[in-house]
Amino acid sequence: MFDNVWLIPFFPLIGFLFLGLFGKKIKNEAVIGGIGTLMIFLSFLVSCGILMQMIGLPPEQRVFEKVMFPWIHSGNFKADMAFLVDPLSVVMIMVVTGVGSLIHLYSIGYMHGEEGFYRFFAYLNLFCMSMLLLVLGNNMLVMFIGWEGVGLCSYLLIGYYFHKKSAGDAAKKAFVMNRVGDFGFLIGLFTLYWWFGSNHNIWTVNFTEIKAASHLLPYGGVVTVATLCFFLGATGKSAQLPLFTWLPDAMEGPTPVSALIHAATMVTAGVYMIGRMSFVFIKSPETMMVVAVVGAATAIFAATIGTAQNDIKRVLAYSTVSQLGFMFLAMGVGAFSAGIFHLMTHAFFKACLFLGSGSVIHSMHHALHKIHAHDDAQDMRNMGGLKAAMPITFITFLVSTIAIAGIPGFSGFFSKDEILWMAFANPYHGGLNIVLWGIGAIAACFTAFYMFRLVFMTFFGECRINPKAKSYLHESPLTITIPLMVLGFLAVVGGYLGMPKLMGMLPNYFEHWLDPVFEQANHYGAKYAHAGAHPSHALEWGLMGLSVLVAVVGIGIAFTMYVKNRELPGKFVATFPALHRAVFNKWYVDELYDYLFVNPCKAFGRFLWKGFDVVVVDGVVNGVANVVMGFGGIFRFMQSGYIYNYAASMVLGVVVILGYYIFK
Amino acid sequence: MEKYLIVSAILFTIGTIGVLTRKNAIVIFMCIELMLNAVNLTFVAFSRYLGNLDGQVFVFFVMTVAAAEAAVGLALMIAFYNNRESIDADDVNLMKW
Amino acid sequence: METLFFLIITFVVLVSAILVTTCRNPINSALALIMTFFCLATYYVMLDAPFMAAVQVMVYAGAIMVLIVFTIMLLNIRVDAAKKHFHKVILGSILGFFTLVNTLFLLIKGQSAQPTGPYSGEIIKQIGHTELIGKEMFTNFLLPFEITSILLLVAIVGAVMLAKKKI
Amino acid sequence: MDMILIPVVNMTPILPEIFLSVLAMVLLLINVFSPSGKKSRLAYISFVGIVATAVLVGAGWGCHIESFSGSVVLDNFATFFKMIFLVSAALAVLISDQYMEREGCNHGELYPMILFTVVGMMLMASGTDLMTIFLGLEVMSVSLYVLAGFNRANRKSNEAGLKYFLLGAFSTGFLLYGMALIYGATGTTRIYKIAGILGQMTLPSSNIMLVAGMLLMLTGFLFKIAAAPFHMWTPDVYEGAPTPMTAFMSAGPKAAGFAAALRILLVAMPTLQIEWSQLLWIIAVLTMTVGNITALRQDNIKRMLAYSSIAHAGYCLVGFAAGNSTGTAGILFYMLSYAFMNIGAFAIVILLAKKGETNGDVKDFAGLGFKHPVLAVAMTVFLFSLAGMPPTAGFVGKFYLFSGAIQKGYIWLAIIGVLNSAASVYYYLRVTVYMYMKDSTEEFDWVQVTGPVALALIIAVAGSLIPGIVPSFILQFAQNAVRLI
Amino acid sequence: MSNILSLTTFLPILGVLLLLFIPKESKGVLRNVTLAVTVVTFLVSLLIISGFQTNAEFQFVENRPWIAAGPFIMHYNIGIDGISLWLVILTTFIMPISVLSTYTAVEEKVKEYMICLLLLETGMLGAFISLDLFLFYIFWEVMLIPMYFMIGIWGGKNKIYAAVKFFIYTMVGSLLMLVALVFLYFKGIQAGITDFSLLHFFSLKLDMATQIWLFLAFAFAFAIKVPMFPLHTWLPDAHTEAPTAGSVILAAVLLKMGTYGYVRFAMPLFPDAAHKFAPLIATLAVIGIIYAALVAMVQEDVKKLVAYSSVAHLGFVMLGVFAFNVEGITGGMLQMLNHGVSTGALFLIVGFIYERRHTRLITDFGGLSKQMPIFATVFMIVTFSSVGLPGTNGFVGEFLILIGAFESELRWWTVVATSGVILSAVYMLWVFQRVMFGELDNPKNQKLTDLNAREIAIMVPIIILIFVMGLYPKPIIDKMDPAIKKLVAQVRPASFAVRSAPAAIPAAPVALPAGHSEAQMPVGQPGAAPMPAGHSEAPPAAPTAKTH
Repeated sequence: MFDNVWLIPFFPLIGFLFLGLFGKKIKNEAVIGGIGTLMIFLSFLVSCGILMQMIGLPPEQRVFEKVMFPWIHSGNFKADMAFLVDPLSVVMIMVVTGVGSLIHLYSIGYMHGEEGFYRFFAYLNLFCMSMLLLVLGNNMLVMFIGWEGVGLCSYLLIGYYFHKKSAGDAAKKAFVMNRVGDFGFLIGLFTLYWWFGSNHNIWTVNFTEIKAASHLLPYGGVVTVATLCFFLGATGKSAQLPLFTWLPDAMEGPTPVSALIHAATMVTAGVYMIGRMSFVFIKSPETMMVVAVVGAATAIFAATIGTAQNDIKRVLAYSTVSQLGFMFLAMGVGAFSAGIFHLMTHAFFKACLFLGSGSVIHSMHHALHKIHAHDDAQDMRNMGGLKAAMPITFITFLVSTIAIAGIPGFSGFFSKDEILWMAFANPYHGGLNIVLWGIGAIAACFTAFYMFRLVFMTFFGECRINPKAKSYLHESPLTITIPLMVLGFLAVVGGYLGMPKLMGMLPNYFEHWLDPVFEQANHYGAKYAHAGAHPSHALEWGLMGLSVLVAVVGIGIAFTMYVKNRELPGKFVATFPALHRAVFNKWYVDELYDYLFVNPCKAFGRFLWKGFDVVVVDGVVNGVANVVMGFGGIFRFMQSGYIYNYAASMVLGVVVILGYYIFK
Repeated sequence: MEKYLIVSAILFTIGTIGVLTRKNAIVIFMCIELMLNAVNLTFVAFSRYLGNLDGQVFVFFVMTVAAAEAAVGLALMIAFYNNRESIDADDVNLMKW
Repeated sequence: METLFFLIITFVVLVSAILVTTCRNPINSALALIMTFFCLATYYVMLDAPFMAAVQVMVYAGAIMVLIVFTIMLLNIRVDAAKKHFHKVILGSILGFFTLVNTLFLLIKGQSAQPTGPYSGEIIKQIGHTELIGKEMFTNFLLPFEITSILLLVAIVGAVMLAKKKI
Repeated sequence: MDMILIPVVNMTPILPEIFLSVLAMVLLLINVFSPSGKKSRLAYISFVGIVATAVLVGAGWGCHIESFSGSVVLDNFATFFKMIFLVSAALAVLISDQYMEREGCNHGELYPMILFTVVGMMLMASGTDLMTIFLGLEVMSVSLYVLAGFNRANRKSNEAGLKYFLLGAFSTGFLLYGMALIYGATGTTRIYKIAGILGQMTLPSSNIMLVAGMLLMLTGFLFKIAAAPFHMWTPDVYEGAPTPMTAFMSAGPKAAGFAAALRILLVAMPTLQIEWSQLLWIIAVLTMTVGNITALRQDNIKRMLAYSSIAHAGYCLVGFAAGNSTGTAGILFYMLSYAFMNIGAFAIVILLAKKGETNGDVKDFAGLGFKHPVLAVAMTVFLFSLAGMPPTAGFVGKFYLFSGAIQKGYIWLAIIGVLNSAASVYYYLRVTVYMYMKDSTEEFDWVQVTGPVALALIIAVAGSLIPGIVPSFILQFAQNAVRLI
Repeated sequence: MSNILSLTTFLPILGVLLLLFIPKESKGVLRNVTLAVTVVTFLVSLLIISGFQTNAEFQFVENRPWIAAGPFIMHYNIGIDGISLWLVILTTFIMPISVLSTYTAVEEKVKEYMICLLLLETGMLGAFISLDLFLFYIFWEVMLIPMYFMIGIWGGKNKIYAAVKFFIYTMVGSLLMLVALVFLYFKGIQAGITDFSLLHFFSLKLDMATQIWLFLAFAFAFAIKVPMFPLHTWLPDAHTEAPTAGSVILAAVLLKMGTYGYVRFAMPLFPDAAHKFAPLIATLAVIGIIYAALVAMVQEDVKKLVAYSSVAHLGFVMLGVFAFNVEGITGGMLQMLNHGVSTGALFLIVGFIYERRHTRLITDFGGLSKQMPIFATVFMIVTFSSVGLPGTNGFVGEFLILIGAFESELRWWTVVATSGVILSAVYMLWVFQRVMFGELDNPKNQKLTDLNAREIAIMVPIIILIFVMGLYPKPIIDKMDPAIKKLVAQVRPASFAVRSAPAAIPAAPVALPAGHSEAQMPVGQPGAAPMPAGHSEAPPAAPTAKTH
């Protein structure tokens, strides 16, 4: 089965090529959607096969490399088109193909009647292929194909409604910000490659080879440089500070895209990348700290913004950013498997949330369309009381919200609590731990607050939609609800795969599964870990309780403000107008970037063009020509036409020549 | 011999100045003839001093040349005059720049 | 005696040369030029080159100057305009001055070849200048002599062609 | 009284000159008996005569015969240059007929005059006595004065003739004075003897009289070559003279000037090379620069080509300044190719002009490219050859000239040369710009290519292209020619 | 088979002769004949690939006496190695595409246009295959003429300025190179070299001062052609005014002459000087990358934008080439090919919309995706190829360049250059967005038709190449690898070995004598084993170290 790993990205590729080339001719949406979904589902089946086979192997044999064909071989540099199958990549392909299949299915219903239906599925398939390449690549370069490939698909899908300027802008912004990250990725790659090559004559970008040689890497120093660069790449892809602003804008894309790309899979690539290179990252305590701090900061920062948004998808987007922050926090504190675990659970519940919101929007949109109203179908202020009209959506949405809020028994609890605990108890960051934990806990509180705010504003209370449209609100079709139900189910049970040891009911399958991958990292980490930091079980229970408590507090506040006492938000805004404005406007980060980078760049470019290129550089060129021409004019007028002048010039020549030779 | 050379140099210079200052084409031509004569004097002086006659033969040819030039030159001037009613060198500036 | 004679001739030649370049009336210039030619002929005699003197008078003063004077008459050239071009004069004088300085300096400083030629004044007087010249011309310088024939032919044809009234 | 015994002389070296002179005289006679409308036959006869002379000259390749007690020599150097003169004369003859008929000139005397000019130039090239060279020069000059002023009815032509005459005669004064000084300093006018005498001098460059004589004489030749600052006559005379004569003047006499100067300096005065090559270095730079830069601002195409011809003299002076076999062979090659390309260019100018030499501005070429593609292509070939673009003869020539300078170590001279040639590209391109890139409503219906002009164009195009692609054989001739002097 | 290079090169000339006999009114015949000629040339050139042996030697060599006069001996000496092979193929590949692209673009003076195209092809091919310096120079200059006419006759509004500027600018550089060439030749004569053959000069050892001057002259000429900042201003003008096919050829092939010149001539002939100036050239290259990107960003004319993007791309090539290692140079070579394909394609794309709308101003467009979906797809693929998306050709070259440069001394330059990756995305995507996305609000755009069959036929081979070269560049790299290894060995002067040695041997002081021992090794001999940087262990070093 391992040998057939190439089939996993290959099926979506086929789907993409087929739909891309012939999709336009196919008029039947069911066929198009069916093909798209089938392809990714086939990949899912192959992935399952691989998972099964891998489960059957002893842990130390769970690594397999498959070289497809040599790609770039030049001088010392070698990169093949090759795949790496190990527990980590298996987790990822399962998530990608699993969630991907569901979202494909969902899209058939959601995208019904859209112009360029085939295009959507083609892009979606292409995305899946790229994402699978990303997670399956056995070297940084194949990973980078996927890395940029998903960026491309993200660009294409965000810009799906290309006739909207905002969509085009968002798409471009996403790609460019990702490119900033890619810059870091490349530099990191170069640094690592160069260091190994010039110091140890190991010229490689292959993960397994680097891993085998990773004992040669020093702690800190060049590793810090390289890993920080890689981390810059991760921040771009995973929308972390300071490169997070593209993700909320990316909500211009169709909702399934937001669910698949901007929640479940692509944005987690950064986390995956750190996990994949954990053995390098851990060698730099500085980087680990930076990762943790950035993760925590992003978590709280995005969460605050999420509290003030009215667009249902934007709230979810900030929530995603915030949750990704949690994952990075996990990575930064050395809790790699916890991070990956949260990645997985987050994929379930956030996909479910997005799809749920999509279902709501779909319904709203149809209803509004029927009455020819132009109200914003995504604005929560136009919703409310939808639970009656859309029960399935409501329930799955609620389940996922509970999961993300971190209420025990749901998947989000297990993963988030593991992260918070590790933030507190990790042996790496000393006094910073408490701060990290604190921030994480507050972010969790905010999360619970804004998520329930979302639920309350959407599904509870009286319906604020245009009354005429009210009767048209109805539950979405099966292609939409089935994925919702599956994901809702996973959002509940997914967490039991990685139950904390503490609870002791089930073994932590997930951590065991990933052990072979992160073993080495933990081993390196032990070199500089603080010994003796071994908090007691009681403390762990206590903290767990505390995190549940903050979640409940968050929910409580939301309930108070948006169900019980509706005037409160207005009062709050009236009391702190500046704060609200700042939060509502996303802390003005976009404006800051415009002011700091975008506008200066454009102005500088314009200056270079009009001021420098045309005036100075070309000015010199034309200036030389003009000076020569000017001399031409002077010489020309010396040619006066008078014989005596000509004769004088001759005599002058003779006199000067003679004089020089005679008197020299 | 040197005194002849010096005289010839002075004559040559006077001829040159004449060419540069006069505006009547015929006078200019006469000044050129003056220059040629100065050269002739040099030739003859050298010839006498060196004791070979090559220089004097040369002078003979120079005279021929002068005659030929005079013929052609004056013909040109007549042609010019026929067209322009002037023989002023300053009028010879239809073409310039 | 000879020196005195030389000085007188030199005085005359310089004055007439200057007159050539300064006379307003071209006819006067021409006459001055003829004077100069005569003086030069005198020099040639003093330099033991009587044949050259004769040719000088005949060709230059005779043929060429007649041609020039004839042309002046033919074209009925008026006196130069009263307005002098001073810049021309100044420019010409400066350049002339430097030409003179250069020439004089090089004549004085330069070394001529050693007088090794066979024809000293005595030999010339003994054999006769004309004969010697003729001999040179028809032996050593036969080719240039022949070329002059072509030159003169060219000049004649050219002059006729340019000056004839109606073609 | 002794009889003067006219010595028995070997006439071989001057056979072509004799032949041409006789031909010219015969033509003069034929002219007398030709009615005024039938002068074209003279052109054909002289063309055939020139071709025959070329055969005669060619037969002398490889000989080295001195004659007339050292007045003249037949060697490869002379032969090569004679070929250049004949080429330029042949082309000039071919393009004259149509022009003269159009301008309404009686051109019967034109062809003998051209032939006489060639005789003069040939004597300059093969003369080994200052007197021969001087008389050759005068034969050439006097004929050229006539040719420049040939179109008596045209004021510009009159003026050109007069200007050329006055300035030419003036420069003759300097040339002669130089020769007199050399005669005084060496006691002879024979080039080989001068070489011997200079060879015995311990330090010839310290003898001011000698150096000054050389310089003054050189200025005379530089005048003929049209080198700055003795170039000022060139544009005016070239503009005014009848176009075929301009073409002829730009190619033949220039080459003759080089021939004489090269022979005198290389044969007689190699010991003074430091002096003259220093001088020529500067003059080359001046000439190229003044020529090119002024040409940039010209609108009249004849005048532009005149300035360009000054610049080309400058390029040749680069090779001259180098004074080595590469550079001098370069001059030979270049003058030959220049004859083809420049006369070719003038031929096009002739075809395009209307009666009275109007329509001679660069802008009058507008639209020619697609109305008369063949003419335009030919013009383009000439212009690119003049600009020194491969694969034309102009390029190879320049390559050798500048290589000579580089070989000699005059890197900066070569650099200035190439920069100049880059600047020159502008004004050559300008013509192509008008021909191909500007539209015009002009139909060019008056343009008609007669047989002789067509033949001239074919020869000129071939001569500008073939030596650029396979230059070897001509270059070897040129090398041979300079090796033996 | 032995004359196949000559055949390829001069087939277009035969085509010209053929065209001369076709009346100029029958435009269709003229076009088809030209297309046929270029296609045949391309097919013939494919034979070259099949016959090409993968080794470092020059192959298909023809060596005939040509000029021998005075001190000069020139040969008609041609041949290709791995470096020139692909450039030849690129040229023959681009030509049919360019011809096809002019079927409707050029309606006037078709015959002359086709003749220019064919002459240009011969010039370009000749320059790539010449092994004789003089022959190279001839072809190098000959190329200018048809290109000049193409810009000048069939160009846009400001065509004359652009054409003349292009011509003279290039001419200045190449003439200085000519001087250097001759100087080099005379140096060679002193060393016993008797002709202009490039291979002989590879073994010529020059002192540093000479090398510097000669290198500067060569580098100047090539830098103009590349074009490198600040000698680039002719390019936007030329590109903007040139007709589509002209721009395509200019971008795809002519600019490569400059970089090829560095690789083939300037570097191996003057290795020490090349090393000395590597930082300077790298600096200019990097400035070019950033500068051109910034300027491209704010352009209003699509074509000008693409032109500036060329400057940036060629900056990458220069950076890679001056890394002096296999990766960098391979990357540079690949990037040359890539740039030829993708920027050529971009110009074709601009040509398509220009033909339809007769404007190139970005503001005149918007929302074209709706009207022209196939065009949008094609444009997008090419855009991303130009941006260097992995999986497309643009990535492979750019990546190898960067990694090669990073390995070399040019580490910090590389870091700056890598940021060009961001900027390229900015300007390319921005223009794509403004042209293709948004509302289709301009009424003139609403009547636009999508690509027709001919236009698709033009783009399909390019798109296939984009992906093939991006995903499986191995055949290309393999063919040029031996030649590049040889080149790296050639351009590796003794002084450089000293500097790179410390990296290889941990004990730094030991390395110095090691360098000395290598200094005596004959540099740049064809047979010298290629030694990757960092491999220069010198066993005798250790005992020497003990004496210290």
